Amino acid sequence: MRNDTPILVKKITALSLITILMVGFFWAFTEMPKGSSVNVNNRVSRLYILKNVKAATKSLNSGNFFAKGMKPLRSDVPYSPITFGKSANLEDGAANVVTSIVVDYRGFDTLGEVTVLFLAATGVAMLFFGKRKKNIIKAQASLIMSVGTRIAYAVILLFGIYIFVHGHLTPGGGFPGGAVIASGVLGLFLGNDHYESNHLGLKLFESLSGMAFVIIGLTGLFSVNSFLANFLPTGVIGDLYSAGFIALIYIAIGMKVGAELSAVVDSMIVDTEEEWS
Amino acid sequence: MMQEFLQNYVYLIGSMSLIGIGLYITLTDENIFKIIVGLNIIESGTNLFMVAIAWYPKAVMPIYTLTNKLSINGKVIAADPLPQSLVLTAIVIGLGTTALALTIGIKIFEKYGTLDVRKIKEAGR
Amino acid sequence: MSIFNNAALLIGVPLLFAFSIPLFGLISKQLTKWVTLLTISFNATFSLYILLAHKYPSIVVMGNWLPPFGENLYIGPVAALLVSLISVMGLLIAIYNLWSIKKGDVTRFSVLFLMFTAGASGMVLTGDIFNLFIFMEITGISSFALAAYGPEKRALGGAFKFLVVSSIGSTLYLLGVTLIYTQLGTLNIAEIAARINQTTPGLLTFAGVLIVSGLAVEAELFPFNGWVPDTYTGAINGVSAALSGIGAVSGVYALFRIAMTVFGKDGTYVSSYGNLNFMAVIAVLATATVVIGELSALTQKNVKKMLAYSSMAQMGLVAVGLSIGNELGVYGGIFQLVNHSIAKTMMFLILGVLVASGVGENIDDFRGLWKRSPFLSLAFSVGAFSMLGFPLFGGFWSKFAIVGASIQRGGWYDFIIGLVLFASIVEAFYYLRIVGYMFSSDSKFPKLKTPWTPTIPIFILAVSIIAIGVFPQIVGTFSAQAASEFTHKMSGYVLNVIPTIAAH
Amino acid sequence: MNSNLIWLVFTPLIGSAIAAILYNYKFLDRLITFSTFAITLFLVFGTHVGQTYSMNLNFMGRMIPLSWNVTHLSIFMLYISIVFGTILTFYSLMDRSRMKGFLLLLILAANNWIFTTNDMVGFFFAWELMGWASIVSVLGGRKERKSRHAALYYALMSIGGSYSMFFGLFTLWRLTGSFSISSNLAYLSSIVGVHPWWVLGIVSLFFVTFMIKAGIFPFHTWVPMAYAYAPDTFTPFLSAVMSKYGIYGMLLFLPISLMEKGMPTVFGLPWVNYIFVWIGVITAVLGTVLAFFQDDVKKLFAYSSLSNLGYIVAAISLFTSVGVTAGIYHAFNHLLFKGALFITLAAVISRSGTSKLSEMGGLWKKMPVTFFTFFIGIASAAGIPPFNGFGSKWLIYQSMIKQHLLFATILLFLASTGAFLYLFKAFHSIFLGQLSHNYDNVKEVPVIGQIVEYLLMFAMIFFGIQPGYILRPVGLIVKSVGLNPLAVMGNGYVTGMFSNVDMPLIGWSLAISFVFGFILFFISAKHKYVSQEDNYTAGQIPQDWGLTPETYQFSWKFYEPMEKLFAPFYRIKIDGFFRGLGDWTRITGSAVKQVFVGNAQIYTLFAVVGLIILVIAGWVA
Repeated sequence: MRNDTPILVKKITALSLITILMVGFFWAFTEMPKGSSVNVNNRVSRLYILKNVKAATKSLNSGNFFAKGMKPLRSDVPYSPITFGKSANLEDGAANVVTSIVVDYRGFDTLGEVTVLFLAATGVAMLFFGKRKKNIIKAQASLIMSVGTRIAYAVILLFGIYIFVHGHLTPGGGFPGGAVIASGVLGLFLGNDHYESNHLGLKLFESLSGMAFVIIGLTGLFSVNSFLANFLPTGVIGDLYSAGFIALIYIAIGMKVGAELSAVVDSMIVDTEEEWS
Repeated sequence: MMQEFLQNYVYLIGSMSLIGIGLYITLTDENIFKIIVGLNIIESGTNLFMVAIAWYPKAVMPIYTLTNKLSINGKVIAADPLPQSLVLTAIVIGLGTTALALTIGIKIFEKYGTLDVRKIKEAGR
Repeated sequence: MSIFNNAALLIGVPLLFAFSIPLFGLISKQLTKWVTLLTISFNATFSLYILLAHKYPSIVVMGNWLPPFGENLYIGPVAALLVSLISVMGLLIAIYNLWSIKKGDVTRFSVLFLMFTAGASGMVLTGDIFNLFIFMEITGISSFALAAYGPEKRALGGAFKFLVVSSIGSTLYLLGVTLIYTQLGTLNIAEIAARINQTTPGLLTFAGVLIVSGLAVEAELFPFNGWVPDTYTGAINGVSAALSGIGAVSGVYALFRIAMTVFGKDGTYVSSYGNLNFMAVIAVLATATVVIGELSALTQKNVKKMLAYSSMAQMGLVAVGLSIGNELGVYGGIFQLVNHSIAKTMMFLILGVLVASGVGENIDDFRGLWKRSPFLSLAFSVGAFSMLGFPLFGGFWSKFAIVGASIQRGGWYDFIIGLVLFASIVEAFYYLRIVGYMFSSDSKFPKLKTPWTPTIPIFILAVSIIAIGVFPQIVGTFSAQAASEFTHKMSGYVLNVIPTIAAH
Repeated sequence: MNSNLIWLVFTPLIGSAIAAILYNYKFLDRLITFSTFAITLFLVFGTHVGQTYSMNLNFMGRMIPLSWNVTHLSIFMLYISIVFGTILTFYSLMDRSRMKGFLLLLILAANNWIFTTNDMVGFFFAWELMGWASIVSVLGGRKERKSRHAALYYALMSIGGSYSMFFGLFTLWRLTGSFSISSNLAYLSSIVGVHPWWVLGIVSLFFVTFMIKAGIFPFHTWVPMAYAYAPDTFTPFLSAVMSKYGIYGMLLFLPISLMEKGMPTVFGLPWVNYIFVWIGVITAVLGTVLAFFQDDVKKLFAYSSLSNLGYIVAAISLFTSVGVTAGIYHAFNHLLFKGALFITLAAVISRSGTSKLSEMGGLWKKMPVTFFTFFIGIASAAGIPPFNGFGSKWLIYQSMIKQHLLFATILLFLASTGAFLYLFKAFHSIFLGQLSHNYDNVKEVPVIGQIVEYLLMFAMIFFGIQPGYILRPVGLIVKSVGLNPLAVMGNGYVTGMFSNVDMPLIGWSLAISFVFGFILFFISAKHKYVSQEDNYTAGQIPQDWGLTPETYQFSWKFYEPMEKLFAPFYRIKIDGFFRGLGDWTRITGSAVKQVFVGNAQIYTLFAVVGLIILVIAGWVA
């Protein structure tokens, strides 16, 4: 395959390769558990849903968790039924199990995820670094647009905050919340020809909220002796003030993601001129 | 029959088709931005695949509410929340990669003056 | 199982400072490079402390959820050695960056470089198969951005190629991880490793193929390594040094963690719970990489591109060593990894200093370099000799062990090592050609003025190559422990993470 | 446990480090090199047969024993190499060539290690060290471009050789689990009757290495290049000492052939040995034939070295008591006279500034001491009694004839005659004839050089008329490899199969005839020195018929008729094979490079194709 291969040859090659690949995939899928035979009880998620990881740990330490042949006995782990609004002081207080996994059980992943986004934003800003040119107005925004985006911005901001504050109760969380906030900023850019974001503010938000996440993690390390461990009481499941540090982390993430994506939008919209002199 | 097929294979077929389409675009289209779009489609396919393995017929959402019970007599009936959280992560990572790819694409257009992927190379290999 | 939770600082501290570097950047741009330097030096000190005070094997529990329920870091001999290697290399390149990165967005470059190092460390440390993906992406995204940094347009082309191929690779990896999750319902490497025989063979094979292909992109194995020459050539020299000295280390580590610990059978050479013996597959790919890399480098007139091809070929050699699968082979592979990392980093840094002082990248510009800059040309020769396996230089011992191991293994590995040795002769040809050019006396140009900041890392690296060559036990003791970890899957890895898994 | 053995290795290494630091101060560098050689010589005085030493090397967590063991052969080799090295480094104190002292010391360390070690790890390490240090040493020749090419060529051959040994030693390790040379040799000897082909395969892996290092027939192509373009002061070491490492290695492995009971034999020799005899003979003849026409004097003597090593290999391959004695004896003699010759050549080249025979001539008046040293050197090399080359060549012919290898013997005789021709050519072209005007201001070498030359002259005459001093230790070596040593009648006798030669007698008779010759020379008519062009024929001066000073030189087309005679030999280009291999590799490299086309899409395609191949492999498996 060379650079000057005719497009038709290329297409036929690609099609045949993809066909082979797809056949391979389907051949593999015939051995996968089918939709009706998926059993969450066989998976580690069962422990997350029933919030009995601590009990499982106890059973692991006493050597009862793994049966002969190293089969894990996940269904045998004792659990206590959880009732919304009643059960208190669970090992993890989030009503949204996805959130409890994202932030608590696998919080380290999320720290990495935040870092990835941070790095991507940093990379984007680094590549667009240079002297900022004046905004070239490509299309004049209409009056409705410019007024509407400004009004909508406040609502969108509020909605975003709502999403990440309620991350442990409802679907959503820091990332969607942050993305919603950034969409408001995008609206401002679209609606106002001479809009300039507050770079210092964005930077401060970004850095401080990121540091807050790590500091929360380090607090866990120094108080509970484990990085990213929950060091706050978990409260009653379903309350706004529950789930320990999950809300704190999601607030940090929300602010961080909002600031970061706004910064990305900013660097992509504003033209720059490189200077390497 | 049809229902069973749908339950078992529809998401898998969907995700595989997305991956195949994305791969096809990536392999044949010479425009950098279309290649990025292709990569994005592959990513969507992967994400769909991951969500698909979390779901099974009649699964409830994995969120405790007043009406939503996640387990009955010790048997969990909720959809698997772990792949969902993985998808959340994967989406964000895909977003980051895409943003960076777009940026590099813009810079390439600025410096090479072309978006043809075949022309982004130096002489003298 | 000993728990050493404070080692989470190896990830936590770089993250904290990476997030805060933009604030330091408000004070002064040049300060941010120092912040990076100090943070990585904290990492280097801490990891060397772990290595030398023998704080391993131990695990780091994240979020107070014990493995296999939560996420964990595993600090075994391999991880301890490689994290030290990565951090020390990062530290030395950071010292070089103090001098070399003056233009452009210094602040963000510092952030990306710091996270590149931390991400590679995390990739080596982590004990969770999905977390590995995250760290792969951290390393990946920071390296795309780093590779695109610089005034030259070829940097962008290289970064784009890296990005495209790497995205495909990570997608494949993710699919493979998902397939394994559907079978075992867990993401913990130790539990997967212990229970890998409870899966459906066909699906496992497919998952293994996907994962191996995905990781081979990072480990620079043919045919997944198309990005290597362009990216290494395009990036500025400090970044190329980091890519070959840090990025490739973590890539090859991840590949063999999966192939040997997850898919491996305890105490055997093979890793075949699926239908396919992945060690053999990797051996074939690695041999192809060595041969193709060396042959491509042979006629190369551009020294940087030559180093890039050579880098690829050296990673192939590392993979050949590790894929032999007996203890001596893994010993040789890890040793070669250390040697390659040190030597290639040094050579890229030297190239960077040379290019900055006006010497070109072409081999003709190296004529008579000995007269112009004796220190740099000597150091470059030291690196080249180490690559070639000159006795009294580090590379001798690793090549010795790899060849010994493959002959000890016998069978078709005799054939593989024959090809590898043929490729080594080719390698000798082009490296010695450069050395010969450097020591010829027909140069009309004046002496070079070498700034002292970048000479510190170059000097340290050159000295360490000779030190390893004279006293191979500096690395040898640790890589022997690493070899025993890699070859003994249960006692080396699984039982250190989940001690009660085989209680029955 | 004798720790002085390890100091034999470490002293040169320490000296090398110091010399490397003082590299810029050339004289200090040389002085340290010389004194380290001298110190090492003292250490060798304290070494005696039977000393052992062992230490453990931590290699991948398990201990690998490194052991040293002094045998008769090793102590002999140590003495001759270090004594010669000391003389050479003493000579190099005044020298201006770009030989690097610290590299020579590295080679010395390797030299001592190779000769005393009893484990293959140490042997291989030292072998590599020696090879690489000598490769780098070759780099500093006068003609930079050519010496670079020579070093590269040498390096590639050398690497090929060491990889071959790599394979061999690890195969042995796989079989026996031990790196010890003596126990592995014993193992090979014990199984040679059962699996002769296995043993042959393993031993030939080692022999390729040794043949490359010694420059034996199919692998001789690097020798002329490397010898000719190495620094002038390094070439003596390269030719005199370093070619003997290969011989040493062969001597280690040859005793196995005694046990080859199952092998078919030719003329009472195992066929492998028979082949090696012929390889030696071919090398000897080839070296001679190619040496005729060389215009570069160092290249000429490089081919001469080749030829002499052919003699040695032919002799030791017989593996009879006369053969081995003759081989080792000739190795010593070759070391002495070829060392002396190359040292004088270095002196001549440093004074005249050229190494082309056609540009020299008539230098004997300007450099008399060098002239006499050279004269005795070529007399030795040609095997003229009573100088030192005679006895060994004589023994070699005897050993060959005793095995009824008549044809081979005749070829060796012819080679010897040829040797006389080219040696005379060199002698005449450099020293006799008319002095070119370019060399009117040439002076004799400095005092240090003269001392060395007197010393070498003395040695060549002394060991020529007193061969017993060498034959006795050689006899011990022959005994230690399990053969009957030749009887040594006295210091002055070379004892052969058929007769004894009284060397002092020959010496005296030759000396007396020389005296007569001189008397005749002095009482004859006075002669007049004329310049080169002071000549005429039929009223024409040389310029009139188109002769320039160069073409009017004696050595211009010295053996033109013979050149035509042997022209077919010139067309056999063994190095063409290796060059072809190199070209082929380069073409393949350029083709393979096209894989990396620089298009992200195609790289993706590669990845996908790789994935598909793996999937299919998994499917099939």
